[in-house]
Formats: sequence, structure tokens, C-alpha cells
Amino acid sequence: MNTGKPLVMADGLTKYFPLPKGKKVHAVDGVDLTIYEREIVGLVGESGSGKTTFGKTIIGLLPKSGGTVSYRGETLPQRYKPADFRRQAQVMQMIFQDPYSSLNPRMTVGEIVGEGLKLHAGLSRNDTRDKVADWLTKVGLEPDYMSRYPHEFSGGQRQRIGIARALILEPEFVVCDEPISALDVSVQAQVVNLLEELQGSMGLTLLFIAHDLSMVRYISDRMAVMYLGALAEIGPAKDVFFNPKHPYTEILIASNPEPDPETERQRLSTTIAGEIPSPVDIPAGCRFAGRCPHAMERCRVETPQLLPLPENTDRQVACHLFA
Amino acid sequence: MTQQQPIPDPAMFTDDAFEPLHGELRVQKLTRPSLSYWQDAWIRLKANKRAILSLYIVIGMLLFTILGPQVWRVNPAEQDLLQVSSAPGADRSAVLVAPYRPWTNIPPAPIKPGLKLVGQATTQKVQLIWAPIPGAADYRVYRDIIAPDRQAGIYGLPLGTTGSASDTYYEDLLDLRAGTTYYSVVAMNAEGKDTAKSETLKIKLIDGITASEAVDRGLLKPDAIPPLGTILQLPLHPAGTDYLGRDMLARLMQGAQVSLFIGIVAPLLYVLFGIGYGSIAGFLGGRVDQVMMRFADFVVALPFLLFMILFKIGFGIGPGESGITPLIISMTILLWPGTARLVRGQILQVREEAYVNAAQLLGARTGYLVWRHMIPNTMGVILVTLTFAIPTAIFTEAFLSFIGMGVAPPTASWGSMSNDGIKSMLVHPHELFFPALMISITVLAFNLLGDGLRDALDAKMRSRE
Amino acid sequence: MTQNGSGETQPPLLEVNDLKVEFDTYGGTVQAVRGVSFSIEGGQTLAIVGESGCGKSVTVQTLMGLVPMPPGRLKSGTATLRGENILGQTQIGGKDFRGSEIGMIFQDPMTSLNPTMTIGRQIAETLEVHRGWSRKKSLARAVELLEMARIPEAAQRAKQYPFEFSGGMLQRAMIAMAIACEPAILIADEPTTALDVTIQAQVLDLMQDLQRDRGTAIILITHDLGVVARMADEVAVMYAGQIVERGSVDDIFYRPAHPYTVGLRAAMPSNNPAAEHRLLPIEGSPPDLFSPPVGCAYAARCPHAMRVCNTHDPAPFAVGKGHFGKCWLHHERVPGGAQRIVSAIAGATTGDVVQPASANQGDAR
Amino acid sequence: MLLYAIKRLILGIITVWFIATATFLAMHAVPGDPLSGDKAMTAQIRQNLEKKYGLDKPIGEQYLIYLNNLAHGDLGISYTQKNREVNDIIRENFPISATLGIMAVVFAGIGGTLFGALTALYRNKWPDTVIMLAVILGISVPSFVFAAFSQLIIVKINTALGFSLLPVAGWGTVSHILVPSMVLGLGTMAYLTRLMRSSMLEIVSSDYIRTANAKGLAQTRIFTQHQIRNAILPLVTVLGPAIAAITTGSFVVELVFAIPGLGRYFVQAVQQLDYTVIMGTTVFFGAFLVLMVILVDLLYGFIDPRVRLN
Repeated sequence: MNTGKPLVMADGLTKYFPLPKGKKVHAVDGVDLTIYEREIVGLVGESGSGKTTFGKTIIGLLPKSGGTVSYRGETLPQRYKPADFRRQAQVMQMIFQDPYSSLNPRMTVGEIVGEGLKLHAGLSRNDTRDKVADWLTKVGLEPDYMSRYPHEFSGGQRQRIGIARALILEPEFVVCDEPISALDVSVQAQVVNLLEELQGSMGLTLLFIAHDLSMVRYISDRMAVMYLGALAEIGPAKDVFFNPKHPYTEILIASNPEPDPETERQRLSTTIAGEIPSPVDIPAGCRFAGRCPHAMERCRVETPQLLPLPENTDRQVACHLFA
Repeated sequence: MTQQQPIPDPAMFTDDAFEPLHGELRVQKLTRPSLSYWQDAWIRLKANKRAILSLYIVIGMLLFTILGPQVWRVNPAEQDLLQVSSAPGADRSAVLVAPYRPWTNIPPAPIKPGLKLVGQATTQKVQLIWAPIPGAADYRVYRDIIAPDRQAGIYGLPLGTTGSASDTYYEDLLDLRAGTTYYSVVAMNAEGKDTAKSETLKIKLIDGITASEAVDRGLLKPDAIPPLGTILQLPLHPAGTDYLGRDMLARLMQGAQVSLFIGIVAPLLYVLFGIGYGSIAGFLGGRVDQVMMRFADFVVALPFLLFMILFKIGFGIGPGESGITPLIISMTILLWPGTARLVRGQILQVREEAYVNAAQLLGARTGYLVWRHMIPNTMGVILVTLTFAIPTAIFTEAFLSFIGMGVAPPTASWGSMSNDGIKSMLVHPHELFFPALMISITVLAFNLLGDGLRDALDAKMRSRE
Repeated sequence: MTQNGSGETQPPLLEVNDLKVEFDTYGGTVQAVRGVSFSIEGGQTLAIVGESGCGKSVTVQTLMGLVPMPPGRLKSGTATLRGENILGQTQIGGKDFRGSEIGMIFQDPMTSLNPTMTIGRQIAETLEVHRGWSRKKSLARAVELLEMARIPEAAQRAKQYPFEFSGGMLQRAMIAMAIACEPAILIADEPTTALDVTIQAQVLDLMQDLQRDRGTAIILITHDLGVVARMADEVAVMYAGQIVERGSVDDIFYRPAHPYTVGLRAAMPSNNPAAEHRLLPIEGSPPDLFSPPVGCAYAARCPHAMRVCNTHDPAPFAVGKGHFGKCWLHHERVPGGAQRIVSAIAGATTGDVVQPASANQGDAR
Repeated sequence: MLLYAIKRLILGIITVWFIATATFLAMHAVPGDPLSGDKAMTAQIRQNLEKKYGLDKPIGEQYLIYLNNLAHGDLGISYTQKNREVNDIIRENFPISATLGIMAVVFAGIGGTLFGALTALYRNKWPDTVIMLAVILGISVPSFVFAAFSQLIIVKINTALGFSLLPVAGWGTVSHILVPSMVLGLGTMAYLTRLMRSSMLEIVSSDYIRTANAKGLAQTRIFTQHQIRNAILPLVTVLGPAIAAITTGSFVVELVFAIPGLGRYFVQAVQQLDYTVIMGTTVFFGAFLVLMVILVDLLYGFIDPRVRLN
């Protein structure tokens, strides 16, 4: 399945946010994840699961509280300085969720897209211009939009600008932090298709963070499910979606309404009680035990490890039911 | 369903109406002219009539301050003793009188009861004579500028007594001012107390000027002296004069220089300091930020006015100093925390914006981040803060000068002029009215301009206040 | 129209006709709702589906008298509740129908409840106002309602403030509040958009159960076709201030009569292995409602657009019982037009795609 | 909540210490000293006095003595008024300032809330226009001008009536408080009105008011039960600074209306360079304001459940 070489590896990656009185938010709590060359890994989870924090920590926007991230075997800094970002800029980039706050309202589209070139390539003014125009065309915008300001564009167009900015330095690895959550359905498809196309043509590796299960299933090669700061399950996207193993994944997918009335009529009641607990007080044992319909005594005591399934080593599940 | 609209008659369509437009999708292109943030803000500001009017007022005030003294070339320190505390538009005529000589040829007392004027009543002298009041042991003469209240026995300023029942005349030379004046003569009893018997005379005093005085003031040439009794026109004071006879308009201009200088320089200094302090705290974050902001909290907790005064004395005002510098320094020391907090908040907020993260990921250095991303995005807020800081500073100066802790005399500021004016407010309201009006208009203009700027620059800020 | 036993025609529970709403803004007049008509019967769920800015929220908020006027303006239309006019007024027979006859819940439960009033009081308030009950009786009922909304420890919870609730619980409390006076209609304006899927499932379940128990009609505003498929009996698809297609849920999903409906479906991934297809985005963006186009508002984005679409606004063509599509393809002079509409999805699944003129059709797969 | 109060109190004490230190330093930077005014003083007497007031000791020691006295609540003895303790001066004059201040705060608070609510209710109609015009004036006209003109008006009214309806200046009866406190509170009232208006307008378009409408509540009920209560919250937060502004603002009003309050006393002491009175008054005012801000914060916590329960 994973024919490529490991590109980015998170090893026991942990991110706490300190709170007063010595408490802390366990946003990401010891996540191991290997991302291979030229694959799209989808990361799903509910709000508060820590998926965005994971993305920001991996790329260095947040200092790590524990664990390491390595890129092609080389360990990345624990806390980034501007020089570290500089070194990394042509390798890793990020596409942000909110197409409104991710573009500086005081800069023109040309300045925004060309920022990376200005900071790195040392191109002449004209070359920069040409390259920016080229990239605007690539993401489906008119080159003469260069002198316009972000507020003149729709959400989808803004997201294209954000994509052009992130890709103009031709990185290898891109973290897409909920790039479509703020967009309308018809526009989501535009952006997803664009990302897919660019991924193919540039040989990008993507970490695609989203809460839309269907979209993640559609775009990803592999899919990871996050719950309360830890991975519950990971495996080939279709396998995980159509044959979930972890009870949480199962419920998550069963709760995902299908745009198909017939399927919905046949759906049994899928609700689980309760909500995702606060990441401040992580329950002992399995994080999901409190809401799990199959919880056993062991689950409340012993934290399950993310282990490969015996019958399918492509898939890993953190659940005592499969250990 | 009620959704049965008639399908249009097919005849109304052309033959090719139903031909597909294969792929001829009309892509909507942006055609509107592109506007930068500042251009957009300027258009919005221009649409705000109040703000634009205020802008004109502010510009007008600056012109008044800078160009005014070039146009109205009157020395603000010069005293026109003939026109002390004269209201604008007051009668500027003065009558040419002979030099003063003591009153010797006192006419006999009139037979009819009541006060009588001897000669012309001018600001040089007023001579009164009256019929003896029966039972009076002595007379006390009073002067007032409002009608006396006989029931209450209030007649105004007691000028003196005549000394005996037989002396029924009085000459008033004391600090005479042009205008309506009431003279009262009250009969006194043997114990020296006022009795209820009195006479009052209302007269209109006019300015009296001797020939030599007129020559001194350049109103007359020494070789062409007109006869006594000629009416002369005294110099013009469009806004009147103050209690020392100084030209109010010239003083208002001088005061404007001081008030606006303090009002603009002090906020500029403390806003700049606040920006520096706040952005350092916000950018460094963590413990440094905590300590810095705690210190700012302490400074905020200082009772502002008390410390203003303390610092003012602390810095001291030597002889010949205006007291402007200590005022500006004290304001800067005490007022920066507000801006610092605001800027810090803004920096913290902008620092979390995704576009700053994006620039970080592109390898931007700290200086670039601050200059390209943070400053432009906090500029609006800073500008608005500055606009609102100016009226506060003008107010503070006026306030301190008013309680006598501001600029030192003879330097005039609108505040110190108000302080002078309030003492004679009941008699000469213009001495308070003009400086107070200047303060109010300027502060009003800056406030409205600030409102307009805030609305134009950032709609999000509208709810804050 | 429904018939009762005696053969008299009963007016529908709620009927809206030719509703037009405009807004005066800084930049001009926005024609937010441009002639919307629909009706709903008791016990039914009508889903109004569309993308942001299509006017779906404005439509229901106008019915509820929640659109501030000005800047809003009611240009035309009628709306009747059991035959009595409710448009432009908030009362029927001297009593406010809002909260008593029609309940409503909103998208963001966190901001939709008064932060300084306890949840119990906010629910009880409705009962006090509409039923004239005492404070004590109303509070007791509020606790029962919270229990009904599956809020654990309802008695304690009733004494808490909104910030002490989670988003999902708040939305359930909102539902409890909206149905406190047992209204005939519950309007849910994007009730689960701010919630996670598992919480969404809880809320949708609750709504369905309450509907089953009480026969409440539900008007569900949403942009999520999955939620529509799960909840709706009837569906109205809105685009650019108009209803472009209306029909039963099966009509909409299996016999779509408007290219936009098809476009929406094709832009979403299907998890039905049999209907697996490439995503087909709808290119472009919705028209500016400052100056809506003369013809069909969708024409600029429609792969089947014809000359007439740019010049004439299509009429609602009836294509089945209670099913219409506002599209010229149904005109008699377009043979096989209706088939063209459906072919988009079929094309996507088979790979024989009706080409949308797209700048980026890179085939990554 | 209790913990929070204690925390705030400790922070308050530190703040007072900071104020005291700043006062001490500022006062010692003053050129000249309080004894130099009295010319007829022999060197011997001067030395005795310096000794008595500790002025001969090094500044560090003076500071410690000063802090120690302060901790015992002893603010020292007036230099210029023989044998008068600063504590006595405050005890005599502060109640007057406090009465005036409280009246002004009450006046500003009630007026601000009322007018602010009114403007929001009649948004863009004539009551709004009229009140907002007055507010802009209230913010832009200095308080001494108001004070002076209100005196002028009182004089005119008294003259017109032929008897004294209101006293022009002075202190003693209820009628003496009325006009000065109104003048004192005017600026703050204008500020609060503005704040209340924007707060009300923000709430009018808030989601929960929409919910209240959707529940079919009557407009009066929405106004009283939902709108005003939430709109007042931001007003409470600025009450602390407002009290501070009013307290120090009373200098002018006390001066113009010849009210024997602490503010007037302070100005007098400054003119006479009466060290201990200046320092004592400053620290006292400072402590008072810090206490007020703490009380207001606690009050806010009590009103807003989000703060109270967290």
C-alpha cells in the first residue's frame, strides 16, 4: 500500500496548553503518524479533538511539548525560530481554514501570492510578477487580479489565493487545515479538485485536516481518526470509512448523514450519548470509554495502544476489542 | 400547491431560443475599480458630513493658530487701560476731557430730593451732589453695575462716607469703567449704621481720555488737538479685552498655540511610547509581557490628576519658564498605559491571524512581520486612539491651568484664560466665554473626527467605546 | 390542499405566496427573496436547502417578523397560518403566534440564548407569556421539557446559565424552549451547522422523535443535503432568492428537475459505492442580488444553458405530482431536456461527463 | 469568588504601595522645601523642625519611616498648619467630597442608563438626536465651564425670582449639593450615555434578542428582561474609572462652588508645598480609588453569572 518513502514522521507528538493552577489542555497527546511521499492523509475528528493543533505543531507554528517530528529522517526543531521557518519554507507549507483571516487585508493579491518569492527566490520584480501571474492562472484566477485586495473576492477565490501563496515556493509537504470548512458545497468541490490536481501534477504530500468525513474519504489515500488528542484509528481511507473498526469511528461514520434518502431510511438510530469530554481532564484508560457502547472494565484502566490489525497491517486501531 | 403560474406563450420566443449555449458560461469578472484600505476609508470618511465638518474645523483652528498672529498683529501682552474688560462690540468711543484737577468749586446742594450729576460722567471722574436727606447723620456712597436691592439693603461697592451730614457731595475716582453704573447714597444714623433712606442714580459712564493720553496712544497727533468734548474712537478689540485690558483675540491666538501644542505633542509622545511599550510586550509575550503589563496596571491605578500635579511640582517651573515642558512630560509619564494596552491587545490579536502564520511559514523575519503585517493592521486603531487622545490632552491642560497648576503666567492658554475669566464671569462673561468656546469647539471637532475615523477605518470597532 | 371529512377544503397549515423581500444597504438594494411560495401540512418536514446567501433564512425570518424593517422591506407576498394572515404582523387574534403557534430554533445556540438568564427561566418565560402560567408552574414545566429534550439532571440544569452548557445541550434546550407551548410548526434555521456530526445526530434524532410524538410540522433550513435526505418529506431547493425546485425528498434526490439540484449533488462525494463519481464543482459563484440577472439566475453557471435562459426567467414547470422545476429544459420545445438534467450525475459515475466549462479539470485520479 | 476577592485585595495593597512610593519620590524631587517659605526662621528653629519632621535623615530612611507610619495609618502632621494631623484634615474634609462624589456617580449612573436606553429605543428619531447632541456637548465642554455657567444661571434665576432659590456657592444644606453634583457628574453621564447606547444597539441585533422575538415576547418585556440587563454590564465595568474621574474632577467643582472638600484642600496644600498633606491626600485618594475599582469588579462578578461562576 504505502510504496513511497516516509516523508514526515510524528513520534509521540504532544502539545499541551498550560492553564492557570497547573492544569493543562491536552490538545495533542502522544500521536505517532507517518506520512509517506506523495500521499494524502486525511485527519478527521470532532471539534476539540486536537486535529488543527496537530497540524500546526507538525509544521512548527506551535512549539512541541513532547515527542518529535522528523522530515526525511531529520528531526525538526522543538521550537521554531524565524531562521528555522526560513530553512523549511521551500519544503513545508500550510493552507489555512478561514479564507478571510488568512489573507492580509492591507496587501494586494500580488503581494500576498508573491510574498514567498520576495522572501526567498531573489527574483527580479518582473520575474516575480510573471510567476505570480502564472500561479494565479494555475489556481483559476485572472492574472490581472494581482493589484486587487482580498476583500474583493469570494470565499472560494480567496482560498485559491491562499493555495497559490502556499504552493508558489513548490513545497513537498502541505498541511491543509480545514481548507473547505468555511466554503459552500459547490465551491468546496472547486477547491478540492484544485488541490487534487495540484497534488497530482506537483507530486505533493498532503495532510488534509477536515471534519467532513465524506470529503476526507473522497480525497485521502489514508484516513486517520482523532479523538481527544489521540489517534483512534488509521488506515486506507475506503477501508476505514466503509469498514470502521474503532467504536468511535463506527459511530462517527454512522452519524454522518448520506445525501441519499433511501440509505437514510434504512439507517438505524445511530446516536451515542454524551459529548467529547474536556481535554483538560483526560479520563484514565481509553479516552472513549465513557461514551463507548462496548466499553469493558479494562478500557477504564488501561490505555489502548495504536496497533496494527492482525488481518490487515495497513490498518491500526487503538482499541482493546482488537488487541 | 399554489405554484401554478402560466407558462409563457411559446410565440414570444425566437426560433433559436432553445439552442444550447455550449460552454458559453458567462464568467463574472471583477470590473469594479480596486480600492485599498485607506482609499476605502477615505471615501467612507468623506461620506460622513460631521467628520468632514470637524476636519475643516480642525484645519481652521490650526490656521487660526499659525496664520492668525500674522493677520491680527496685536501684541497679546499690551494693556489697553482705557478698555479694560470691554466686551466685543462695546462702545469704543471716548470723550476728550481736560486733565484732572481736584474738585474745588462745589455747587450748592439741590433743593429737590435725589442725586444729581455735576459735569460729564466719564471714566476720569464722576461728581455727585444731592439734597440733604432728613435725619441723616452722615452719608455712605455706593456704586454698582446692577440695580441695587433697596429692600435688602444691597447697593454694591461702598465707596466711602462724606464725613458729615452737611457734606452732600461726592467725587468718585476709583477704578471707573465705561457702562451703566448705579450710584446710591444711603443716609447713616448717628451710630454709623445705614438707614433705610437712600437715593439712587443710574448713569451711563463713558470713557474719558485726556489729550496727552490720546497722543500717547496714537489716537491724536500732537499738532492737531480737537476741542474738549470731541468723541474719539479707541482701538478695536474684536473679541474684547481681558481684565488687564489685553486684546482677547491676540491672546486667544497665543493661547491656541499653547493649548494645541500641548494637545498635539503630548498625545503624540505618549501614544508613540505606548505603541513601543505595547508592541514589545505583545510581541515578546510570556513572562515579560506579564511583568510589563502589570507595571502598566500600576501606572493606570495612579490617581491621574493628583500625580499630574505632583509631577508638575516635581519638575518645577523656574522663573521665566512657561510650564509647558513639565506638563507634556507629566502627561507622557501618566497616560501611556492606555495606548500600550490597546496596542498590545491588537498585536496579540494580529499575531494569531492566519496571515501572520502564513508569513512566518514563508520564512519572514520578525522585523518584516511587524512592518508588513502587524503595523499596517493596527494603524487604524492607533490613528483613532491618537485622534481621541488629542481632546483628552487639551482638556487636561485646560483643567490644570484652570486650577492654577498648568502653564505659568504670563503665558496664556485657553485653560488659564478661562481661569482668569471665571473671576469676573458675572460682569464680563466674554472673558470666560471665548476661551471656553475655543476649548469646546476644538475638543468637539476632534471627538467627532475621531468618531468618523473609527467608523471609516474599522466597522468592528464601532461597538466598542 | 387537504379535504376534511365534510368535504370542505381546509386551508394548508402554513401557506406562503410570492414572498419578496429587499434590503437597503450601503451599496444599493439587495433583492434577497424574489418570489418564494410554498406550503406545509401538519406532521410534515419541509427542508429548504440552498447555499449561503440564497435567501432561505431571510424567508423564514420574514415569516416570523424577525427581519428588521428597515433596512428590510416586504415587497410583496402573502403568508397564512390556517388561513389567517401572518405576514407583516406578529399576532393572530390579539395573540402573538410566535412561540405559541410557530416555534423557532437557530444556528448558533451559544449566542441565541440570553447569557444572563438561567435556561429554566428562558424556557419558562414562553409559558408565562403565552399560557399565563405562574412562574413556579412554568419552571416546573421547563424542567419536564428539558427532560424531554434528554438533558440529564434537568432540575439542576434548569438553574444553570447558557455558558455552563455545551453546544449540543444548548441546542436541545433551544428545542425544548421552542416547543414549550406545543406549536404546530417548528422552524429550525440551520440547527446543526455549528455542531459536530455525533451531536448533530443527537439533535436530529430529538427533532424526529418530537415530531413523531406531537405531529409538529418542521421547516428545516439547511445547506447539507445529507441532513435533508435524513429528515425531509418535502424539499424546496433555493437559489438566488427563488425556489428553483420543489418536490418530495425522493423526487429531489432521484428525479431532480433542475440543473442546480443536480449540480449540488454532483459537487458532493457520494459514499454509495455504486454511485461513486468524481466531484463536479459548479463553476463560478451565485449572482449578485443587487442586480439579479434578467433570465434564469443559474444560467451563467448552468452546463445546459440555452439562449432563452439569458433572456427569460423560467416558469415553474410541473414535472410530477407536487414536483416542479424552474427550468426551461422542461419546455415542450426542448425534446429530451429533462433527461439532460439527470445525465450529469449518471455521466459522472460512468466517466462520461457533461463538461462544465472549467478552468481546472485536472484529473488527479 | 472569595479567593478572587482576596487576590484582588492583595493586588490592591501592592498598588497602594506603588502609589505611596511614587508619591514619595515625586515629592522629594520638588525643588525647595516646605520650610523655606517661612523667612523669619532662625537656623536653630529650622534645624529643630527638620529634626521633628525627619527631613535631616537620608532619603532611604525617610522612606522607611514614611512607609512604617503609613502602615500604621499615620499620615503625618501638616507642615503649615501647626499641630494638625493629616488624618484629621481628611476626616473633616473627605466626607464632603465623598457626598458630592456619590451624588455625582448616582446622577451620572442613572442618567447615563436612562438616556442611553432612550436613545437606543428611539434610534435615529428626534429623542436620539437631541440626547446625542447633548452628549457630544457634555463630552466636549470642560466641567469648569459648566460649573461657571450653572452659577451664572443660578444668579440669573435668583435675580429674576427676587429671592434665592438655590445657593450660588458654599456647603451645608441639601440645596448646596444639587447643582455641583450635577455639574460634576455631567461628563461621566455623557460618557455612560454613549456607552449605554452602543451597548443597547449591539444587543438589539444580537441573536438572543432575535430568539426572544421568536418566542413572541412583548417588546416591553424584551426591553426590560433581556436588553437592559445585558446592556448595563459594560457600564458597570467602567464604573471604577468613572468614580476615579469624578473624584479627581471634584477639584474644579469644589473650587468654583467654594465647597470645603478634600480636593480644594489638596490644591491649597500644593500651593503651600505642604509635603505631608499632599502625600497623605494622594495616598488616601489612591487607596480609595483602588478600593472602589475592586468593589466595582466584585459587583460586576456578582451581576454577570459568567464571571460569578467561573
